[in-house]
Amino acid sequence: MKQKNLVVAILVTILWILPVSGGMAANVYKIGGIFSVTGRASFLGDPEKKTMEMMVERINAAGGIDGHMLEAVIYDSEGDPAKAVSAVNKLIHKDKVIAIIGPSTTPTTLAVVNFTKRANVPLISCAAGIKITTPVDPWVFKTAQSDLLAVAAVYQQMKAAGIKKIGILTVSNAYGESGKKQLLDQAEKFGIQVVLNESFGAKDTDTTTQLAKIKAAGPDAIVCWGTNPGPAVVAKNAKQLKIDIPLYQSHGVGSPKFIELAGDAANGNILPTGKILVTSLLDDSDPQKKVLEDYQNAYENKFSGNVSGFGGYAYDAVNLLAGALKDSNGDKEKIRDNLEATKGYVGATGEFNFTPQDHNGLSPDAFVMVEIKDGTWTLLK
Amino acid sequence: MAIKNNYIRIEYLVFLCAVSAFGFVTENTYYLQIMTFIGINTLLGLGLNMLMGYTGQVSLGHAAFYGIGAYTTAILSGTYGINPWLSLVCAVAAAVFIAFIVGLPTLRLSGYYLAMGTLGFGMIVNIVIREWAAVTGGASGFVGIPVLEAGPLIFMSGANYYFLVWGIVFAAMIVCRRLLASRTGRALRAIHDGEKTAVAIGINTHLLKLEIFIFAAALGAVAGFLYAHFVLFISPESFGFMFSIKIVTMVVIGGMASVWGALLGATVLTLLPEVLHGFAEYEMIIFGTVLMVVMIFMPQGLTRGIMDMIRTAGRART
Amino acid sequence: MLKIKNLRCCYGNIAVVHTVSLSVRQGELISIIGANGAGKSTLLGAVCGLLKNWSGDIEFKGRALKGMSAPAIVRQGISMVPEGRQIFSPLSVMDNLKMGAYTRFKKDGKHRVAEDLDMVMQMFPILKERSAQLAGTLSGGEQQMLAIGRALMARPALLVLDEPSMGLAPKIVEMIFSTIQDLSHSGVTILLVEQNARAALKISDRGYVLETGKMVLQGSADELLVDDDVKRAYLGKDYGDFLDERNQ
Amino acid sequence: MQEIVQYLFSGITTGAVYAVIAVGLSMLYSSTELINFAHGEFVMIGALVMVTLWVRIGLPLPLAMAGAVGAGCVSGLVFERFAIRTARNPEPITLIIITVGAGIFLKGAAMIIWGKDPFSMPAFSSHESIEIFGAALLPQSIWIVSAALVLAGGIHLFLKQTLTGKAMVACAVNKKAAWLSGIPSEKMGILAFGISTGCGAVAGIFIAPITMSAYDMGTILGLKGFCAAMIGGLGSLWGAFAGGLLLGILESLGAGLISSGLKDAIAFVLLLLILYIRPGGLFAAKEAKRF
Amino acid sequence: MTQSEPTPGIPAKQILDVQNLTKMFGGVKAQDQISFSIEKGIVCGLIGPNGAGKTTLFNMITGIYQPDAGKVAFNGKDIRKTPAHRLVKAGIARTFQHVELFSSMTLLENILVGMHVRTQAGFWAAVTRIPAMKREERQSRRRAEELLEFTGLCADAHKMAGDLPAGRQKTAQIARALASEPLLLLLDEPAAGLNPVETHALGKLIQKIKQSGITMMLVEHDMSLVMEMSDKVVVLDQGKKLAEGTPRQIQRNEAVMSAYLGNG
Repeated sequence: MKQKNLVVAILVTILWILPVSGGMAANVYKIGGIFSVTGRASFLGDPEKKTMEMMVERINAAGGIDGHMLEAVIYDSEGDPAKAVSAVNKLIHKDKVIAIIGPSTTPTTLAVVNFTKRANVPLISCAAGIKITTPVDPWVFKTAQSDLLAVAAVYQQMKAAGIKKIGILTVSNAYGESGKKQLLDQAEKFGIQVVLNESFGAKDTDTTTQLAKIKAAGPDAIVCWGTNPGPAVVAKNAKQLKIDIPLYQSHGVGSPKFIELAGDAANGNILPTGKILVTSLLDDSDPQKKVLEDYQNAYENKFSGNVSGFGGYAYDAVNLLAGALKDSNGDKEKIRDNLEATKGYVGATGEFNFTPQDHNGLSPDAFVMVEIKDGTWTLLK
Repeated sequence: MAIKNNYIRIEYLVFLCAVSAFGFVTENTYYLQIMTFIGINTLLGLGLNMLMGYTGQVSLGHAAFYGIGAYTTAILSGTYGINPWLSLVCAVAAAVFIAFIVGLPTLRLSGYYLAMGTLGFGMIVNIVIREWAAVTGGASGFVGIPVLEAGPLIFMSGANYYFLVWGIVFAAMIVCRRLLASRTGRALRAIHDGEKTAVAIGINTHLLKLEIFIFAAALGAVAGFLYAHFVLFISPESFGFMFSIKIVTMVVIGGMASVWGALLGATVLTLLPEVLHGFAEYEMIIFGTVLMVVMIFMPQGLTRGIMDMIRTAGRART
Repeated sequence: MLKIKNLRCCYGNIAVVHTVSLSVRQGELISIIGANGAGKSTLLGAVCGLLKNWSGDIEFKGRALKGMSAPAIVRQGISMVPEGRQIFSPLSVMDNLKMGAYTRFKKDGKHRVAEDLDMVMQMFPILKERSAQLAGTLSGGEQQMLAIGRALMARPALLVLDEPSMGLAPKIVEMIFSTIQDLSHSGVTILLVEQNARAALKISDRGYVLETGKMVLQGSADELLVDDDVKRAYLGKDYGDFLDERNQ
Repeated sequence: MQEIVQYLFSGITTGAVYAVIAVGLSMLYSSTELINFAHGEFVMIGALVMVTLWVRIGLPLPLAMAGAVGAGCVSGLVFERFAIRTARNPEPITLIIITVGAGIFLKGAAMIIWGKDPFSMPAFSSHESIEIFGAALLPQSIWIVSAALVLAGGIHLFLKQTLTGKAMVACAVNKKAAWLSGIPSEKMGILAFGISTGCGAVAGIFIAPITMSAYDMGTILGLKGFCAAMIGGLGSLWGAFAGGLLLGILESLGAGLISSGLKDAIAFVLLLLILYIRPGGLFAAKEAKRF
Repeated sequence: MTQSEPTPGIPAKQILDVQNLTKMFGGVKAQDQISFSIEKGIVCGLIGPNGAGKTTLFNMITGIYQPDAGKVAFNGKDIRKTPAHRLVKAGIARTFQHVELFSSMTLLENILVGMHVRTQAGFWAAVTRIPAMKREERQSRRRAEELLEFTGLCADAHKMAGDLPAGRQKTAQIARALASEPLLLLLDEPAAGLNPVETHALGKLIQKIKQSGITMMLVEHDMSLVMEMSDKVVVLDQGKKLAEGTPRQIQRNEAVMSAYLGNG
C-alpha cells in the first residue's frame, strides 16, 4: 500500500497548480507574446521580446489605447513546438489575452495556430514561412517578409547582374528548407538554373565539402540560405577555397553580427534585407526612414546591442495590434476585423496593406538589396 | 515491490477517480492541456521504464518511435485521408515492425554500445523525417493533421482529449501491471534482479528484451499518435535526440522499474518547465540543478525517494 | 605484530569466516592452510582492507585496522601479493615494480626507491632481464615473482601472500616457495595463505588450518605436517574407513 | 579527384575536432568507466573563455590558451567534486543523468555569462589557405590536426612515461591490485576528470576560429565525440583518435558524394554497421559492460 | 517435456556424457581433454582444488560457454551448441555458489519464475488474462506450493527472497531449480556458508531429491558431504581429470592427495 502515498503526492501536486487562475482587470488589455527567447532561434526571439516590452511601455506612457493600459505577457518557446503550444494555451486560457504576437519561427507558429484559431484569438506571427498565411486563415496574420519576396528580390538582382546558373546551399532547418523551396520554385520565372542544391547543419563547424562540390558544378553565383552563425562559416570557407563568384546570403543574416562573425569574408556578400539595416543610407523621401530612425533610437537607447530587422517584426506587430485595438473595446472579433482592414501602415519592415486575401500585406519593395563592402552595408540599386 | 495477483488494486481506483475528477472539475483548457502532455509523456515513460527498469537496456533513441507514430498517422490521415483510428493501427504496426528490425541486432549490444546504437538509430530516423520533405513536410513540419472524431465525439484540446489520453494512459498502466504480474513479468523482474541467473533458469533474455523493446516502441507510437492529433502540427525537432534524453530522464527521475515512477517522472518533467517559465533566463540553470540534485540525493528516483522520506518521517513520529 | 581476534566475515548475509583468531610475531613465517572454500582469501581480504563487512578485532603493531582503506593499510606496512597475481599487464615489468612503491616516491624520494628496485632485481634476476618487457607477456611463474617483487617495493613490515602456488607447475611452485623461504630468512615477516599444505608447512614456523570458515587446528609446522586431521580437513572424514567398519 | 581531396581535407579537419573531444571522453572512461554527457559543454567553455581572454581582454595567445584550458580543468574538477563524488549511489545510469543535468546547467550558466549571440575568433595564423592537389587546406585545419595529435600524443606519453600516468593505467586495468599497491584510485579519478575536461577545452580553443562559438555549441559536438569514442572502442586513446577522424571523413565523403542533407544519417548508418560487426568498437580496449 | 529419443549406440542409462572436452581462454587451456559420464539416478561429486576448472566445466554443461573441442551429450543428444535457456527446457538445472535468488520477489514468485520453461503464457495472455492463462497460473501456484513443502520452506512463501536467512536461501535456490522439472541438477557448492545443522538438512534434501529420480552433480568443498552423498566422484586438477571413482577410491588416491595437500 506504499503507493497510496504516492497518489496523494500526485494529487497534491495537481491541486497546487489549480488555483492560479488568472482574473482580468477591466481596464487593461492583456496581450500575449511567444518568442524563441532562448534556444536555436534566440537571435530572433530575443530582440522581438525586448521590442515588444519596449513598445508596450511606450504606448502605456502615451496613455494607452482608448484609456486602456496594455499588459504584455510573454513566454519563451525555446523554438520547441510543444513548448509553444503550452505557452499559447497558457496565454489563451490562463492569462486570457485578447491577442497574441509571435511565435518567432515557422514551426512554432504552425503549431500554435491550431489553438488560436479554435479559441478565436488574433495572432500576429513574426515568422517568415509562407505556409503561415497561405492559405489565409481569418485569425492569423504575420509581419515578417515571406521568403517568397526575399527570393524574388535576390533573383531580380541576379537577373540584372546577368547571373544564369546558381548553386544553392541551405541550412537544414525550417528556415533553410523554406528558402530552398522558394529558390527552386521561382528560378524558372527569372530564367535562372539551379545547378546544385546542398545543405549544411545549423551547428556544422565546416562547410568546405559542400562548397567544393558546388564549385565543381561551375555556377555563376552561390546562394546561401541560413541564419547565424552557419552562413558566416560558409562565407569564411568560401573565401578560403578561393571561390570568386558572388555569394548571396539571405535576409536571415541581416544584422551587424554577421559582419562581426564573418570578418573579412563578409565583404562582397550580397543579401536582401529589410530597410532597417541601412536606415542612414535611405533617401529622405523614403516613408520608412522616419519610422526606422525612431525605432532604432528607442531600441538602442534602451538596450545594449544593435537593432535588427527581427525586432522590427515585433515592432510592427505591436503597432498593428495597437491600431486594431482602437475602438475594439477588447473584442477579439473586432480586433481581427480591424487588423484585416489595416491599410497603409508604414512600419519598420515595410508598408502593410492587409486584405482578406493577404494577411502579410507587404510588397516586394519591403526588401532592399545590399552588398557588404569594407565591413559595412552599401545599398545596391 | 511485490505485485500480488488481485485484479485491480486500490491505488489504481484512487488514481482513476482523481484523474476523472480533475477532468470534470477543471474547465481551464490550459491545465487540461498540461495534463494531456503529462499523459502523453507518461506513455513514453511507461514503455521505456519497462525496457530500462526491467531489462536494463538503456535506449537513447526512444523519441524515434514517438516520431514514427506521429508521422505515420499524420501522413496516412493527413495526406491520404485514411481514418485516423485506422492510422493508429498502422502507426503502431510501423513502430512494431521497425522496432523488430532494429532491435534484433541492436539489443545484442550492451552498455554504452547499446546506448550508442539506439542513439544512432534515433538520429537516423530524425534525419530521414527532416530530409524526406516531400512526404513528411521536412524541417518546416507537417500541417494538416485531421482532428480525431469518434461518432458524435470530437477530440479537440480540452476535456475530451484529456479523457482520451488519460483513458489510454490508464489502460497502458493496467497492461503494464498485468504484464508484470504474469509469467512474462516474473521473467522480466528476474532479469532485473540478475540477468545471468535468469538465463540459467531458462529465460530467453534476448527474446524477452526484444519483446519489451517492441512493446515500448508500440507505446511510443501511441503517444506519437496522440501528440500529432492534439497539436495538429508536427515537426522533426519534437522527436530529436534531446527529447530522447528527456524521456530517459523522466524514467530515471521518476524511478526505474516502477509503473508509478513513469507517471511521476513524466509529471515532474512536464510541469517543471511550466513552473520555471517565470525564471526566464535562469530556467536552464534551475532545471539542470534540479536534475543533478534529485539524482545525487535520490538516486532511486523520486518514487522511492519520496516513499523513503515519508517512511522516515513516520518513524520519527512514532 | 598482527593480532586477529574473533574475526567474522560476511558476504551478503552469509558468514564465510567465523570466530577466527590468530597472531603473527615479528620475523615469523606463518601459514594458513585449508581446502578451497575454507575462507582463507576472505580472511586476507579483511586484513588488507578489501573487505568491509567484518567484525572482531584486527590489530597491526598495536593499531586497530578497522575502517582503514587498502592504501592506508599499505602505508601501515602490510603489503599483499594478491591471489592470481593481478599484475598490471599493459605496464612494463619495471613500471609494475614502481607502482608497488607508489606511495613511497613522495615520502622516501627517488633514490631510496631506486635502491629497493636494485634490491628486488637482485633477488629476482629474471625480472631484471625482463625489466622492459610488458608484464602481460611474462610466464606464470615470472608473473608471480613480479607480484612478490611489487609487494616488496612498498617495504612492508608484513608481507601477505595469497595462494602463490595457484595454477603453477610443480617445479615453479618449488622455486616460489624457496624464494619465500629466502625472504623469511632475510627478516621479512610473512603470512602465507596456501592450499598446498605440505609445501607451505615445510617452510613455515607455525601453521593454522582453516576448514569451512573455522580454525580447526593450529600448531608448529612440523606437528601439523604429520597430523592426520589435516588430511581430514581437506578430504573429509574418512568415508572409506567408515564403510569398512560397517562392512565388518 | 580534386573534390575528393577537398572532401578528405574537410573531413580530416572536422574529424580532428571530433578526435580531440573523443580523446577526452575516452580518457575519462578508461579511468572511471564514466561517460560524461556534459563533455561538449567543456568544449564550449574552452571556446568562450578563449574568446574572452584573447579577443576581448587581449592576452597573448599562449596565456589565453592556458587560461582557457585552466578554466576547462577547474570547472571539470568542481563538477567532479560537487556532483559526481557526492552522488549517493554511483550507478552508471544515475551518473549519466547527473552529467546530463550538469550539461544543461553549464549551458544555462554560459548563456547568462556570454549571452546568446555567437562569437567569432580570428585564426591563429594567416587566413590564406594552402593549395595541395588543387584542393585548399585551411591553416586552422593544420592547427587542429596538430592539436589533436599533440594532445593524443601528450596523453599517450603521460600514461606511458610518468609515474602518475602509469598509476592511472594501473588503476584502469586492475583497480583492486592498484588499491593494494597503495595507489589512491579516487585521486586518479579526479585527475582523469581534470585532464578530460581540459581536453574538451582544448578542442574548444582550436575550433573557435573555424566555427563560431556560442553557449549552445557543445551539445552536438559532445555527441559526435561520444560517437567517435564508441567507433574507436571505449577506453582506447588512439581508437578514439582514429574514430574521430573516421567519423569526420565519413561525414564529409557522405556529404560530398551522396547528399549533404543526409550526411549525418550516412555517418550513423555506417557507425551502426561497425557496431553490429564489431560490438566493442574498432580498437576495443576492454569489454565496456556497465549498466 | 521435449526430449528427443536417445541416439542408438550410446547407452541410455548415461544421462550425461562428456568426451575430450577442451576449452581455451586466451591461449591457455582451462579444460584439457576431460571425459567422464554420469549414469541416470546417481549423485556425482565433482571436486578439485581452486582453479581446477570445475566452474568452467559447469558453465560448459549449462551452455554458458561453448567448448573448443570435444563433446557433451545430454540424454544421448549433443548439446554443445544449444543456448543456455534451451538446456533448461531440455532438463538441466543448476544452482549457484553465491545465492542468486531474485531478491525483489517473494519466495513463491522465485519458484514460479523457476517454472518459466514449463509454462506458456505470453504477452497477450498476460494482458488479456484469458482463462487458459489463469488456469496455468493456478496450476503453477499449486505446484510451487508443493515444491515449497517438499523443501520445507512453506512458512516463508510470501517473504521477500532477499530477507530470508542464508540457509533458507540456499534451499530456496534448490527449490527454484527443481521447479524447472530437471532430469539433471547441478549443485554448485550448496553447503558453502551453512552451519553443520543446515548442512545436515541439506544432505537429507539431496537424498530426497535423489529418491525422486533426479540425477545430480555436486560441486562442494565440504568433503564430508561430498563423500557421504556421492555415488561417484570426479576429481579435476589444473583443467585435467585427475581421478574418477567411488568416494573411497578417491580418498585413498595418492594423486588426489598430493593435488590437495601438495607433494612437497
